[in-house]
Parts: sequence; structure tokens; C-alpha cells
Amino acid sequence: MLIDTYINLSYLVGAVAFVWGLRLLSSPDTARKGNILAGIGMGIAIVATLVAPLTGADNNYLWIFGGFVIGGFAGWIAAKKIQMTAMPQMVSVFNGLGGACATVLAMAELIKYYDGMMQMSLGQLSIVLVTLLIGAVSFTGSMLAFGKLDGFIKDKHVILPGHTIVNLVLLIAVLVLAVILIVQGQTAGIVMAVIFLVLALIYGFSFVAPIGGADMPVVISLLNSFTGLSAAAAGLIYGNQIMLVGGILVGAAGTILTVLMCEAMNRSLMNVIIGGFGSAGASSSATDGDQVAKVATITDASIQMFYANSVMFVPGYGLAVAQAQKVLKELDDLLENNGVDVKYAIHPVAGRMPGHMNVLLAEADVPYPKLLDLDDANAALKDTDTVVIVGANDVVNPAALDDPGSPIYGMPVLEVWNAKNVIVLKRSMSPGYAGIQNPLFFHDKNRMLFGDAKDSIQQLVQEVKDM
Amino acid sequence: MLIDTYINLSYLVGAVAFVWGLRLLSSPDTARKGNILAGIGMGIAIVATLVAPLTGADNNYLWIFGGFVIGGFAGWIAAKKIQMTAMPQMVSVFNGLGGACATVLAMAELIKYYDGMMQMSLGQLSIVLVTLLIGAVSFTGSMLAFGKLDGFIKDKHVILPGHTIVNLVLLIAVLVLAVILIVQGQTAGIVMAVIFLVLALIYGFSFVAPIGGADMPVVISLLNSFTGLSAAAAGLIYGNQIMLVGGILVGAAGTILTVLMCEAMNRSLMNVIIGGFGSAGASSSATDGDQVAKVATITDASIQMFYANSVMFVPGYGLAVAQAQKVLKELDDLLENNGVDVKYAIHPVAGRMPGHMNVLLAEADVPYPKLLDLDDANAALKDTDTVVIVGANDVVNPAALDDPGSPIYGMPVLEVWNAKNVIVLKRSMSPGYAGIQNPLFFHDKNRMLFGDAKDSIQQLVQEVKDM
Amino acid sequence: METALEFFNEQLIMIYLLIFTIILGFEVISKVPTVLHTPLMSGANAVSGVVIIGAILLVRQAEPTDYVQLSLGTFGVILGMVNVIGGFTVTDRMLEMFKKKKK
Amino acid sequence: METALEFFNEQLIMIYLLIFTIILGFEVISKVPTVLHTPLMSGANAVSGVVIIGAILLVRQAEPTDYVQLSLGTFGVILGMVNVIGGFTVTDRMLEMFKKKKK
Amino acid sequence: MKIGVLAEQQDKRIAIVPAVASKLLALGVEMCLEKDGGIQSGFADSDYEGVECLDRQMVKDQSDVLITIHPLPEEELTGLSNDTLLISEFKPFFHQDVAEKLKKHGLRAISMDMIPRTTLAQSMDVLSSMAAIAGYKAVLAAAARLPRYFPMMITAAGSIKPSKVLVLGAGVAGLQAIATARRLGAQVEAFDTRSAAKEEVLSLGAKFVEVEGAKEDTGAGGYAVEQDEDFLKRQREEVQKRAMNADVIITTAQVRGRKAPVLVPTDTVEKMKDGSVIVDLAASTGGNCEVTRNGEVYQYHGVWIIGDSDLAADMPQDASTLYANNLLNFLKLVIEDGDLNLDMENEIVSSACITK
Amino acid sequence: MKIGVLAEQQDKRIAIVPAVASKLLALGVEMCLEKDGGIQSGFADSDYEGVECLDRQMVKDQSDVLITIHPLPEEELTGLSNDTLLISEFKPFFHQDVAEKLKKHGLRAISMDMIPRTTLAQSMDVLSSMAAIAGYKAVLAAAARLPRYFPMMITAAGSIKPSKVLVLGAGVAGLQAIATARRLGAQVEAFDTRSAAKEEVLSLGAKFVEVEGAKEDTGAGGYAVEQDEDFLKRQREEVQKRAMNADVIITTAQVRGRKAPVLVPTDTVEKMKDGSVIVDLAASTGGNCEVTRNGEVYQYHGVWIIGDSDLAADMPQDASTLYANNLLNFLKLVIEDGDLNLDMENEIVSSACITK
Ligand SMILES: NC(=O)c1ccc[n+]([C@@H]2O[C@H](COP(=O)([O-])OP(=O)(O)OC[C@H]3O[C@@H](n4cnc5c(N)ncnc54)[C@H](OP(=O)(O)O)[C@@H]3O)[C@@H](O)[C@H]2O)c1
Ligand SMILES: NC(=O)c1ccc[n+]([C@@H]2O[C@H](COP(=O)([O-])OP(=O)(O)OC[C@H]3O[C@@H](n4cnc5c(N)ncnc54)[C@H](OP(=O)(O)O)[C@@H]3O)[C@@H](O)[C@H]2O)c1
Ligand SMILES: NC(=O)c1ccc[n+]([C@@H]2O[C@H](COP(=O)([O-])OP(=O)(O)OC[C@H]3O[C@@H](n4cnc5c(N)ncnc54)[C@H](O)[C@@H]3O)[C@@H](O)[C@H]2O)c1
Ligand SMILES: NC(=O)c1ccc[n+]([C@@H]2O[C@H](COP(=O)([O-])OP(=O)(O)OC[C@H]3O[C@@H](n4cnc5c(N)ncnc54)[C@H](O)[C@@H]3O)[C@@H](O)[C@H]2O)c1
Repeated sequence: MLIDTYINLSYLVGAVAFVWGLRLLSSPDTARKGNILAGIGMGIAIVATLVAPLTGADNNYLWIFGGFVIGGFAGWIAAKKIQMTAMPQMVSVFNGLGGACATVLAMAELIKYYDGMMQMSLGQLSIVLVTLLIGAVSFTGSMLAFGKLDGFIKDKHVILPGHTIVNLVLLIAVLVLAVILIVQGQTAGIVMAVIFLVLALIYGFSFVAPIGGADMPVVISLLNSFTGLSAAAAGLIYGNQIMLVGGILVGAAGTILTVLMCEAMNRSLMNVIIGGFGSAGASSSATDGDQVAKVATITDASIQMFYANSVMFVPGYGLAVAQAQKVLKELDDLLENNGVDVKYAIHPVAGRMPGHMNVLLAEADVPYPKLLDLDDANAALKDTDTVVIVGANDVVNPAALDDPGSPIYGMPVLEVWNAKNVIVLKRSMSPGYAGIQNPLFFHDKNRMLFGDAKDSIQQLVQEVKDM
Repeated sequence: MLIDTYINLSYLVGAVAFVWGLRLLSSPDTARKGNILAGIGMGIAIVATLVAPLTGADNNYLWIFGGFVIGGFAGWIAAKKIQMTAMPQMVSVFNGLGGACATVLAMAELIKYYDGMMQMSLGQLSIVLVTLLIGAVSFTGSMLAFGKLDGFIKDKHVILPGHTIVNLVLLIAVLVLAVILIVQGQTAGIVMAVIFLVLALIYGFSFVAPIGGADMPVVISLLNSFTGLSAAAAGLIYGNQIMLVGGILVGAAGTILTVLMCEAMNRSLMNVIIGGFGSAGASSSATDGDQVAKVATITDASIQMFYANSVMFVPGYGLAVAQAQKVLKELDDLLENNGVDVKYAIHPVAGRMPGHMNVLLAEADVPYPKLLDLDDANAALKDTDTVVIVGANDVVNPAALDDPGSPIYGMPVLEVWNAKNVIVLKRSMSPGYAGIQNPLFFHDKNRMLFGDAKDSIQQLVQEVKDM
Repeated sequence: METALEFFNEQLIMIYLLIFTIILGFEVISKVPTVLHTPLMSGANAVSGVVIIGAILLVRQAEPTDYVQLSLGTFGVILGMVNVIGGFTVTDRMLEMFKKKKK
Repeated sequence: METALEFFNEQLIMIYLLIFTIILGFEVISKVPTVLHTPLMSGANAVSGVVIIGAILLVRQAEPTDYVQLSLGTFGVILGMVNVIGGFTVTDRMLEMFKKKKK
Repeated sequence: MKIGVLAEQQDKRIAIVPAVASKLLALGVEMCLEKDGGIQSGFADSDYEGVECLDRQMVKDQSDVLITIHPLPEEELTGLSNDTLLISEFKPFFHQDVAEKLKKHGLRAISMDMIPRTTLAQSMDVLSSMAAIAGYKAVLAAAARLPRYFPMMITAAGSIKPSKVLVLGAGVAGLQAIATARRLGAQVEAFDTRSAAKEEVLSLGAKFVEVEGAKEDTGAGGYAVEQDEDFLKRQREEVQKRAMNADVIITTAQVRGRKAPVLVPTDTVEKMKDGSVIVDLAASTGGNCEVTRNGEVYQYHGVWIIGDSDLAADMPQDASTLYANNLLNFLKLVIEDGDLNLDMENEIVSSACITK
Repeated sequence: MKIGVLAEQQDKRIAIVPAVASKLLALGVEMCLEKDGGIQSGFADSDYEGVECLDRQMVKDQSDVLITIHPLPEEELTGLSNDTLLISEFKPFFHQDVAEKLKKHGLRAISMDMIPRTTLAQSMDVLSSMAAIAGYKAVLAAAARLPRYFPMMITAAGSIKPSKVLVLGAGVAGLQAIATARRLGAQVEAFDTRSAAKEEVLSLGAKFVEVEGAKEDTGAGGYAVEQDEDFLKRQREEVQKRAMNADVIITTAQVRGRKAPVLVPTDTVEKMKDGSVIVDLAASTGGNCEVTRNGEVYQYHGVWIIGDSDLAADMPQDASTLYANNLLNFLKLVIEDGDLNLDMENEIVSSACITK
């Protein structure tokens, strides 16, 4: 009685920890605490499950702890070793394994069922099959998403002609098979169950295949909500509330997060899933021949500014064209209020007339001491965390220093690549006044933020305010 | 069976409607829909309750419909007739009646109980007593809040010396009596229950008494969450889920709302409840002799601007002192983006040098055509919804027109009182350059928004952005 | 103690529900702009009129001859109805001014 | 049909709970800044590792000689554990960069 | 009643412009104007509709009210008929005998510079409107002389630091100078002894030079009072420090009825950078700079000294318009049904009338 | 090798300032300067450390490289030793025989105005640095002359509308003029035939006057090409419309090697308001205004015409500094180990060298 109460209470606490953890996770200030809280909730739930009294059970703790050690170690190493930039694909892998776990649970039930070791009601059988299906789709889907994100699987490798039709056919096949399995009950046999599993796995793969590489984060979020649902379904199998509540919670949160992610990309979820579009449209890089310029999102850029100790703006003619000097000052003020040291590097020929940048920045009331000329700026750039180039181009062209064939070879430029991160705000890859391509755009440290400078900075202001 | 399902389903739908309704209510765009949705939920719940099959019940529908007609009519008339400005006290009354309803229900149970017509477990009795207590406190508390807000009860009429002690004693007495009632069970008798009721009613009154008139909205919100809790407790008595869920929901929402309201006033809830402070501190008006200047909150001011068709800013020397010209332009842009027509009325002697306002507004890049001089402005003011006076004083002084004794009698001024609403942004009631008091501040149409103009405008910008 | 534990284990789902409802109540409100404080308070107040359900049940369950219960119940219905109808109507009036536009 | 109705009436509170949980899931996320999309996804993924509870139960309930079940269960535990530990750890790493400050 | 407007002899402005003339005519008075009086401000005789254009002597003979900006020289007073009302800037505080002289000739006189500096009278306050122009023009004159850029310029041919402008005396002219110099991109500092000035200077985004212990007399109607010697010394030291760094100094400090205080002594000027500019708007009352020569522009020790209190005359068209508007606002006060009515109960009229 | 710097005869600037001189010495050359050459720009001989100050003839006799801003008059060329390198602005596009003459005297010459207008060469581009000053000064000159306020002023003495400034030719000088006029609070419109100019004008917050159908030659190295007659006519009409409303017109339009286009014909000037100002920076190549007199300031039909292509000389100190920096950047290119090395492979050197 008492022990039951404790177990139930633990599950309740665990469930609330999940809810509250996710809640805290959705605000930058508290996100870390939220993650830890959810983790603690999980720990409580696991411990409660381990000590819960089971009638007639043999416990097999050795197996369990063995599993803990292997799985825990693998997960920990993977999470610690992975590079910052590769984290999304890591999440995808973890998510796939969660789905696989649910599939395994469902298979275990089915084996018992078809062995005759256990009976199931129609409802229960349906739940098990749902668990299996969703878990399997989540598993292969996540793995493909991982492959695409990591780049070793290219869209063109996996997209079939008429892929939408193929998917539809597969889906129907899976559903029909499920109905057959339910109707036939125990007479269906394990083989048919395995066929069902295989079909589900194939469908998961095929579901993700046509979706463009750039849309993978959305897909991972969607698959994540699938995994949540499979966990909830598994919770029904075991009559376990925390699995149910936790799973449903993730299912709901994942769904809404997916929708939000689509909105942030100005796409509909349908549009993403039907795919094809994604691979062509929101390409994650701009190429020139075989060189690839990496693209930053507003979010990336604002994080790189907000969490920097020092930011250097490099204004150019584009700042003037966009008439973005006042919003730039607003961004400056915001960052300064958050303890970021903001300076402006003024190249002598930036703009289209001598002193062009001075005129603009004076208009925006940027105090004179914040303006560094070429030499001071180059000295300061080495210790700068983030350089934000606002519509400048020729004045930050490294070819001036290292390409004797370049028409601007020999001109002193702002050596922005000495800073830790560089972000270039411009509308396209087109060259500046001198009409020459800028190798900086393809530099490792650089990310492009395409768009009119004023628009981009306005969005950055909004984003930084939200932090 | 089927009918039960429908009833249950209706309650479920009603509960979800409550949740979703409150959710929609918390965003300006959807608030109205939210209110309607919650109302529909209530309707569904009431209908379901009316048609639910009751074993051995006689229904007495005539009584019920009689009550509906009387109560509905009274509520509707009251709500429709009340003046915009008196709405908070109306809410307080409604809330008090809700609390009274719960009290009545509890009394009905107690009467049956002490009559011996019904038995109750200890738990049930406790719940009934809790319902009674909370409902009664909510009732008298709300009524006093109404009186204070409406102004016919003054703080000084009801505050006793050492009121906190009095309240503490009362609270202890109520609780002790409750314990006695529970322990004695049916032997206690109806008289003791009535004493309990009376004590609870007194406590409710006394609880609100020391809290300052300006803090009444917070108190109403708190009492509202009490009413919610009493409804939930009543729900437990009747084993009715929608009362339970709805009540708990309101209890939680009301509590958090109370906290938010305190935060918005930069106070703690404790601070408000202990009282005294409130009556002195956040006074809702500034007085001069027997004249009273009404004060606007940031919220009031931003609503008056955001929902206006035309806004006229009247800049004065205070704009320059606060160096608020750029934020003012930001506010202007925001309003323009929302379809408000924004103009600036420049009085010839505003500021401290000829053209002072021109210099400032040019710095903020306000286009020339937006600036109206005295004559144009006075012509336009008649059709202006909201005038916002930013640190100007002498140039909007009506004494120049109608007080022959005034040292500025005869000077043409901006006749801002011809507009629909006027808001004055300044730091205090102190006079301007000419050193004379400004009757405008006590004008019916005018509200003061005290504080440094830059601070105030920055807050207005934030608030308008949130709309 | 024993009964409390029993109650807890039996009503487990109910307790989940209550706690989740409370969290939901918090959550739904926590980001409301100050402009909406008063209308929201008013709306919440209208919802708290759900107590009328109890009054209806009271009347319906009462003996047709038990005038004490009938009167009390009907009084409750009246009070509750004022709260419900008045509450929603007044909230709607407050919200009228928000109807105009959106950026 | 009948059974479904019965199920509904019996599991009423459970259904309330499920629906409220869904709303709560929506609510909790709906105002998240885009900066947090990825960490939040990662965190939610870690929570979905709760499926490990099922795997633990499976192993605990299995006959010590039923190696099929035991292996499957243990495999499930491993998979789930990777998800849980890896998920929370990677989320924490993502969130490290938020630790600095607040305006 | 006839109002006569004479051409200025030492100035390009004219006291009444055509737009104002027609408004005056609408008040029911007759008007005459000295021929070609407005030509230097860009107003031809033909622009003055309804106004007789006569030669100077005829205007003087026919008018009941005679308007000029600068007072008529004494020799011209003799021919005027008794009781003629003269309206000019007589500066009775500096020329203390002027009222006596006028009375001797049997004339009445309104001195526009004696209009009180109150909010009500501001629309007639020629000192304000002319001072604002002077402040604006002072900056332009300085910028035109300075051999350096005002704004900061980071260019391919080198970086130029912004010029430093120091404004001494932050009255109407000083404030306008501050605003104009800031617009042109200079770094501006200012100083004044009135305590309200600090806030006013800051309100224009400039820096205020602090010197503690200034005397204050709020009873002086907004005008500055004389400061004691110790204060003036400390202040001169502070100013000297700033001046040595300044590219441009604009001085506007005046004390009513006294010689202007010396704020920039010779040795300070000598320490200034070559090519720097001092604009002394207080030149006519002795100058704030020790080496100022009233009405002259010359180089002292490599520093340009512009001693000109009448810079408003350099912008004759707008200056005349504003001046005329001021006059119009005043005349509305004293003209009733086309006739003169000097109401000595009225504070403005009685302050301005110096021959009562 | 010895570099000699001569004083300017018609100008207050000096080609090399002390700070640049010491940098040149550091390159290993010797230097001499005509006595008191820098005095008008604010640089005394004593400021030039390590530089010999000699009289003019001695400088000419001793130097291998002779630097001036304006070219030496022909009579001074005779005495120079063979192979002396002259560095000046020879304007060979306008004086097509200049190269021949120099060769006749056996001299080599670098013309600073022939430095290509490329990004790389911008730090040596004296046209740019001087044009920027000219644009800035043009506005100041106009504002100083204009009898009206530039900014809008709503005052107790009446409301003043902002002045309208029309800038024709939005090259370096034009853009700087736009920026400066905007700073002073004027309403600015601008026009240019180059299509890129529109964006550049807008980027300074001014309005662009649209005239459709301008000819464009991107091959002309950034310089404008001549436009056909129909276009010029329509443009003149548009300009005329704007000009009639303008208070100030600043013209900077030049076409390389040709007489400057006439953008403001006589009848337009005649229709302008009294007291308006035209600053014609193209005066030296014939002027954009038909009535411009090069080097003169006079009033035509009530409109001030300032015909001055050398406004930079009015700001001698900063102008000299910038000019000298440009020279320094160029000389770094041609001085190797203290000796001259004219690398004709280098595009900049070969373009600038007009006697190859
Ligand atoms: N300072 C002078 O006196 C002067 C005079 C004449 C010429 N120049 C030359 O001009 C150049 C100046 O260098 P710079 O780096 O300032 O300019 P730049 O090299 O011309 O580059 C400007 C960049 O701004 C981007 N841009 C334009 N409009 C934009 C907008 N609305 N939003 C965001 N980006 C925008 C353009 O890229 P997208 O089109 O992709 O957006 C362009 O690449 C030098 O080559 C210099 O020699 C200077
Ligand atoms: N234009 C000219 O040439 C000139 C020259 C000299 C004198 N004047 C005189 O100055 C006056 C001008 O009228 P006005 O209406 O512009 O100014 P005003 O009558 O002097 O009033 C300015 C108001 O701004 C408020 N204020 C000051 N700092 C503020 C801040 N940081 N934030 C918010 N409010 C602030 C002050 O009230 P709190 O202290 O309560 O905040 C004050 O009442 C006239 O009397 C005019 O005659 C004009
Ligand atoms: N009420 C109105 O409408 C109105 C109109 C115009 C002016 N005023 C006020 O009249 C006052 C005088 O204005 P003004 O411009 O005619 O003044 P002004 O020309 O008499 O003097 C100019 C400034 O010099 C300052 N000054 C004097 N001695 C000084 C010293 N030793 N060091 C530094 N500064 C010194 C004065 O304080 C004054 O600010 C100001 O306060 C102004 O605001 C009021
Ligand atoms: N690459 C560099 O670093 C650099 C440096 C300086 C200048 N430039 C470029 O060189 C070009 C010329 O500059 P500049 O100031 O020496 O030019 P400029 O002095 O030769 O001419 C001034 C302006 O007048 C314009 N113009 C010519 N005919 C006209 C007509 N009929 N109507 C109107 N306008 C007319 C020209 O287009 C030019 O913009 C510009 O494009 C400038 O951006 C480039």
C-alpha cells in the first residue's frame, strides 16, 4: 500500500517535472534548469520503476543494469564527443533509438502473443500494433534524417520519381496489413507481424526520403513527436501513467514545435512533408563553382552577437543603401545593455564618398569614440568575438592581401577573418563596387545572412530582445 | 448509458472551452473570441446539467427557470448599463455574488446535515465548510472592494488601528471554529454553523478593509481566485467534474493574474495584502488644493493611442530635456504601421530657443510634412482622437485664453482640449518656464502620465508592440 | 493516514488532472499583456460562475416540498446567473475596444 | 460501440487528463523564441526516452529463462538509455551557450 | 494714422516686409516706405502692395509712426514733427541718455529691445528672433573660415577628427549655435552661468562645462547677473583649458546694461591652434574676447576673430520677415481701429516705451 | 634622391604637410621646401623637421622630384634640370598639349588627376579627397550667402520653411554636398546621369530627380559620358522646374575631357528667387551654369553665382593634409630604397605618368 503510494507519487512528480521542465526549456533564461529538471524527473521515474513491487516477477536486475551501463555509456560518449555543429543529427539518432525501443517493446508483446503465452483484447492488440508502427517509422525516418543532415546521404540518392505516390501506396499497404492482423488475431502468426514491421520500417525511410536536406530539423521534430506518441502507446500497454503522460506531452509539444519551425521558415507543414520543394528552395548554402558559402539564420546571428563579449560592426555602402543606420544603432544599444562591447570599424573607402560612413553614423548618433579607423580596427579585430559586416564587400576582401592577381591587391583591408566569427549581411552573392568576387564569403568562419540590411537588422533586434 | 456519455462529453467540452477561452482571452487579438468561447462552454455545461438524468429527482424546473430569468435579467441589465469606467467595481459585485452562491450551496448541505436528513464523512464535512468559508470571504470582500472602488466607502472609514492583528485573530477564530465543527460532527448543530458563517463574512470584510483603494483591482483578482476555489470545492460536494475543473482553473489563473498585477505595480502580493502602504503609495490622482488631476497608466495611454485614428504629439521643452525624440519617432512609426495617423503640433515658443523642436525632430528624422504649426494644429486638433503632450506645459495652458488674470493671457496656445483625449507626459505637477499652474492638468479629458518622458515613451513602445 | 493513502492511490488520475489543471491555469495566463489584466480578470470571474451548476443540481435534487432547500437553491441559481450573464457581458463590453485592428 | 461508450464513461477522468496534457504540451511550447527551437526539440526528445520504463518493466516481468524476452528487453533498455542519457546531455551542451547573462 | 518705414543705412534688413505690410494695412492704417528700402532683403517696392514708396524725407515728414531697426542718427531727429512715435532698437541700457535726447526733440519712442522676456511677449521679442539667426550664422561663419572640417571623416586620404566647438553663453544665440554646430558634426561644449542653462545645453545633446559657484539671480527676468571676481577667474582658467583644444569658440555672453564679460583673454587666444576661429557675438558691447574688434574680421596670432553682433543682418530676407512679424505682433497691441493707443497699463507696452 | 616641394602661387594649400614629410624622410629620401610654403595652411617651416627650407629657385635647382598642386607655369620649366620628375595636377584632358610641352623641356611628369578611379588607387586619388572638401565647402558657401535659413524653424516670429537645395551631378563632390545640406536641415534633391547615382543619392536620404533615358557607358571607368541633345533638353526642362523652386543649386557635373555640360541656362537663373545661390564647382571647365564666371562671385538677376572649382583651397589645412597623404601613398609606390623607380607595368603609375 505505502510503497504503491510512493511509486505513484514518484510518477506524479516525474510527470510534473516533465511538464515544468519543458516549460522552463522554452525560455532562454531558464532552459538549462528546465533540461535538468526533466532529467531529474526521468531519474525519479526510472528509480520508481526499478523498486516497484511486481507480483511474481523475477526482476532480472543484472540484465537491466547491464543495459543501463552499455546504453548510458554510449549515449554519454556520443553526446560529449559530438561537434557543436553536428548536434541536430545527433538528436536525430537519439530519437531514432527511442523509436526503436518502442518497436522492440511491441515486438516482445507480439512474440508472447503469437506464442500463445498471452492473450490480448482487440483494443490491446491495436495499441501494440500502433506502437510498433509509429516506433518503426520514427526509427528509420530519424536515421535517414541523420544521414541527410550529416551529408553522406544526398537527396538525389533517395528520391524516387513520383515519390508521393510511392509513399501513399506504402502507407495504404501498412494500414491494410494492420487491419488484417487485428482481424485475424492470434491466427495471423509472427511472420505476418514481421512483414508488418519491415513494411513500417520501409515506410519510415520512404516518408523522409523526398524531404529536402534543409528541412531536416523540421522532420526531426516531427519524428520526435512520433516517438513521444509511441512511448505513450507503450504506456497504455503497460498501464503506466508516466509513460502515457510523458509520451503525450512530447507528442503535443513536438507537434506544435514542428508547426512553429515551419512558420519560422514561412512554410506549411504540408509543404515540407510533400517535399521536393525543400531541397530546391531554402537551400542551406550558396555556391560558386565548387565553393560553398554557409548561411546563417537570424537566430544563429543573434546568438553569436548576444553571447559575445565584443562585437564589431563593419558598415559599407549597403548600410547606406538600406538606410539601416538607425536600426543598427538600436541593435548596438541593445547589445551594450547586455554587456557586449560594440565598436564600428570604418574602412577609409567604405561607401561611395569620403566620409560616407561618418555621415550615416553621425545621423544615428553613434558616439565618435566608437568608430575605429583601419589600423585601430585591425588591431582590435584579433580580440573580437563577432564581426558583423553590414553591406560592405570590397573593404573586407582578403584577396587584397593574398591574391596578387586581384585588381585590389595591395589595398589595406579590414582583416575581419582574424575575429572568432564573421557574419555578412547582404542581399545576394553579387560583388561590390570593384566588381570582384570576395573569398571571405567562403571562409570557414563566415556565415552569410541574406536580405536587405535593414530588414535583417530589424529581425535581429527583435530576436535579441527576446533573449 | 448513452445519455450519460453525452452529459460527460458535454462537461468535457465545456471544460476544454473554459481552458481554451481563458487562453484566447490572454491575447488582445483573440480575447473577444475567448470570452465567447468560455461563455459557450458555460452554456453547454448548464444545458447538460439540466437534462442529466437524476435518479429519484423531481427536477423542479420551474424554480430553476425562475432563477434563470431573474438572475440573467439582473446580470444583463447591470452589465449593459454600467459605465465604462465603473466596470472593475461591477466585476467585483459579480464575483461577490458567485461567492455567495457557493456559500448558499454549502449552507443548504449543512442544513440537511444538521437536520439529520443526510450523513457526511469527515472529508465531506470539511469540504462543505471550506466551500462556505471561501465563498463567504469572497462575498463580503468583493462587496467592500466594490464600495471602495466606487468611492462611497473611504479607506479611513474601515481601517482599524492594528488591523493586521485584528485580521489574524479573526482568522484564527474562524479556523478554530471550523475544527470544532468537524470534530463535533452532527452534534454541533445549525446555530454553530451560522456563527461560523457570520464570522467568515466578517473576516472577508476585515480582510479587504486595510487594503488601499488603489490596490482594489489586485484584491478583486485575488477574491476571484477564491470564488474559483469555492466553486471547485462545491464541485467536490456534487462530484461534478466541470465545477471542479472550472473552479480549479479560475483559482490557478486568478492567482497567477494577481501576482502579475502586483508585478506590474512593482509590488509584492504580501505588500498589497498587509495594506496601508497601498492607500498612501500608488495614489491614483495628484491633487492641487481641491482639484484632482487624474493619472493614466502606461496601459491606458497606449490603448488610447493604439486604438485611435489620429494621434497628435505636442512636444515641449521636456522632450528635449529627456532627449526622447528618437523613441518618440519609434512610437510614431509603430502607430503609423498600425494605421494611426500621427502628426506633431509645434507651438512657436515650445522649447528654449526658436526652432528648438525643429532641431530635435529633424534629428529624429521626422519628415517635415508631419509638423503642423500653431494654426494648422489648432484646426486639426478638433478631429484628433488622442493628444500626447510630451514635456510641454505653457504652450498648452488654457489660462492663456480664458483667464484674464494669467500672466500669459492673450498668447495663442495649442487648444488640445478640443481633441477627444489628452495625455500629458511629465515628471511632476511642477510648472513650466512661465512658472504658472496649468488648469489643463485638471481638465476632464486629461490624464497625467508621470515620469521622465523617455522612460515613459519607451514603456509605451513596449506596450504598443505587445498589442 | 491509511484512508488518505488509499484515497491517493484510488484518485490518482484525478490528482494528476487537478495538478495539470492548475499548471494549465498558470500557463494560460502567464504571458498576458497588462492591457488585458482587467478583461481577463473579468472573464475568469465569469467562468467561476460555474458554481451555478451546483445550484441547479441542488434544486433538481430537492423534494418539491422542501421549501428551504428550494428557496436556497433558487437563490443560488439567481446569484450564479447574475455572475455568469453579467460576467460574460461585461467582459465582452470591455473587449469591444480591442476589436479594431492588428498590426 | 457499446464498449467504446463504456470505456469513455469509465475512463472519463483519464480522458480529461489526456486532453489537458495535450493542451499543456501546446501551451508550454507555443511562445518559444526561435533560438530555442533546436534545444527544445532535443529536450523533448530526451523526455520521449521515457519509453525506457517499458523496457525495464519488460525485463523485470520476464522469466529468467525466457532469453528471447530478456534479450529484447535488455536491447530496449540499451536503446532507451542511449536516448535518455544522450538526449539530456546533448541538450545541456546546446544550452551551455545560454548561460552567460540576461539583460 | 500713417506708419512710415525707413531703409536701413548700415544693414541689409528692412523692418517691415510686404506680407506684414498688408496685414498692417488691414488694421486700418496707412503706410509709406522709403524707396527701395527692401531691395537688399529681396523685396522690391512693387511687392509692397498698397504702400506708398516715397523718398526718405517724405516718409519722415508724413508718418505718425516711424519704424527702423537701428535708431535714426541724432541729426535726423530734428526735422520730425512733435509726438511722432519712433520704433527702433534704442538699447537704452547701453545708451543711457537716449530717452532724454528723444524727449528733448519732443518724440515718443518704443524700443523693441525693451520688450520683456516673458512667455506672453515672446512673439514680439526681436532680441530672440535676431539672436537665433545670429547663433546660426555664427556657426556658418566659423565653418566657412576654419581651415578644417567640422565633422569627422575617415577617408582613404586619412582620418580627420571632428572639430571642437566651444560656446560661451547659452542664451538664445548660444543654443542655436550649439544646435547648428552639432548638426554639422562638430563636438560641442558650452558654458553659461545661469543654472538653467546646463539643462538647456544638455537638451541639445551637447556637453556642459562645469564651473562651480556661479551667482544666480532669478529676479533678473532671465538675464544674467554679474559674477564675482574669484568665480570669473576660475571660469577663465577652465575656459582657457577648453579653448586651447577648441577649433571654434562662439561667445554670446552679455550682461544687461554693462560691458560684456571678458571670457577669452589675449593669452588664451595666443595659445589656440593656428587657423582657429572665434566668433564674438557680444562685440558691440565690448566683446567676450579681449582682442575682439567690433565689426571687424581679422587674424590675431593666427586665430580668426570675427567681432560681429549683427550677424542677423547677413540673412536679411528671413531676418526681415521675422523682425517684421515681431513688429506686427507688437503693433496689434497698440493699434486700435487704425489709431495709436499706447496703453501704459499693459506691461509690455510700458516696458518698451522709453519716453514715458 | 631629393624631393622638393614648392609653395603654391594661387592657392593656400601646400602639397606636403609636416606629418607626411617625416614619413617620406623615413623612406630614405632627402627633402626640401620653399620657405614659408606651408604658412597659409597653418604649417610653419619649423614644423617640417628634417626638411631644408630654401628659397624657390634653390628648391627647383636641387630637387630630383618637384611637387606642386597646380602645375608650374611654363616659364618656370626652363631652368629645370633634365629628367626632373614633376608631380602636379596637369589636367592633360583639358590641356591636351601639356605632355608635349613637358617632353620638350626634357621633363618627366606625373599628373595626380590621372590616377585611375579604382578601389585600389583610391588612397592616392586627389580628385576624390579634394572633391569631397569642395562639396562640403560649397554648401557652407551657399548657406553663408543665402538670405534665408536652411532648416525649418517654427518660431514665435513666424514659421520658416526649410530651404530647397538642388544638387546636379552626384559624384564625390555632389554626394558630399548632399550630405552636408541634409545635415543643415535643408530639403535636398539631386540629379545625375549615371544610373548608379540614384541609389547613391537615396543612400544619403535625399530625393533623386528622375529624367528617363540617360545614356550609360560603364566602360568609361566611372566617368560620365556625353548625353544626346533630346535627353539634355528634357533634363534641362526638369531642372528648370526644380530650379525655380530651389533656394540653392550646387552643380558638379563634369565630363572628362570636354567642356562641362550646361545644366542651368540663363533663363532658368532669371526665374529663380531673389537671393538664391548657385555654386558651380564645374566653373573651371566652363561651368554647368550658363552665367558662371570662373573664379568670380557675383549677382546675376538677384541670384548669387559662385563660380569656383577650387573650393578645397578654402580649407587649406585639412585639404593639404589629405592631399599630402594621397601623395605619400603614391610615392610609396614609386620610391624604392630611397630612389625613384617608375614601374610602367603598374597600371596606376603608367596611367598617371603623362610623359611616357
Ligand atoms: N568611399 C569613397 O569615396 C568611394 C567612392 C566611390 C567608390 N568607392 C568604392 O566603393 C567600394 C566601397 O566598399 P564597400 O564595402 O563599402 O561597398 P561595396 O564593396 O560596394 O559593397 C556593398 C555591398 O553592399 C550590399 N548591399 C547593397 N545594398 C544592400 C542592402 N540594401 N542591404 C544589404 N546589403 C546591401 C551589396 O551586396 P548585395 O547587392 O548582395 O546586397 C554590396 O556587395 C570600394 O570599392 C570603394 O573603392 C568608394
Ligand atoms: N522657444 C523659445 O525661444 C523660448 C526661449 C526661452 C523661453 N521660452 C519659454 O519656454 C516655454 C516653452 O514651453 P514648453 O511647453 O515647451 O515648456 P515648459 O512650459 O517649460 O514645460 C516643460 C515641461 O516639461 C517637463 N519636463 C521637463 N523635463 C522632463 C522630462 N525629462 N520628462 C518629461 N517631462 C519633462 C516639465 O515638467 P516636470 O518638471 O513636471 O517634468 C515642464 O513642465 C514657454 O514659456 C516659452 O516662453 C521659450
Ligand atoms: N520668455 C521667453 O519667451 C524668452 C524669450 C527669449 C529669451 N528668454 C530668456 O532670456 C534669457 C536671456 O537670453 P538672451 O539670449 O537674450 O541672453 P543674453 O544675450 O543677454 O546673454 C546670453 C547668455 O550669456 C550668458 N552669460 C552672461 N554672463 C556670462 C558669463 N560670465 N559667462 C557665461 N555666460 C554668461 C547669459 O546667461 C545668457 O544665457 C534666457 O534665459 C532666455 O531663455 C526668454
Ligand atoms: N573607385 C573609387 O574608389 C572611386 C573614387 C572616386 C570616384 N569614383 C567614381 O568616379 C566617378 C566620378 O566621380 P567624380 O566625382 O570625380 O565625377 P566628376 O567630377 O567627373 O563628375 C561629377 C558628376 O557629374 C555627373 N554628370 C556628368 N554629366 C552630367 C549631366 N549632364 N547631368 C548630370 N550629371 C552629370 C557625373 O555622372 C558625375 O557623377 C563616380 O562614379 C565615383 O563614384 C570612384
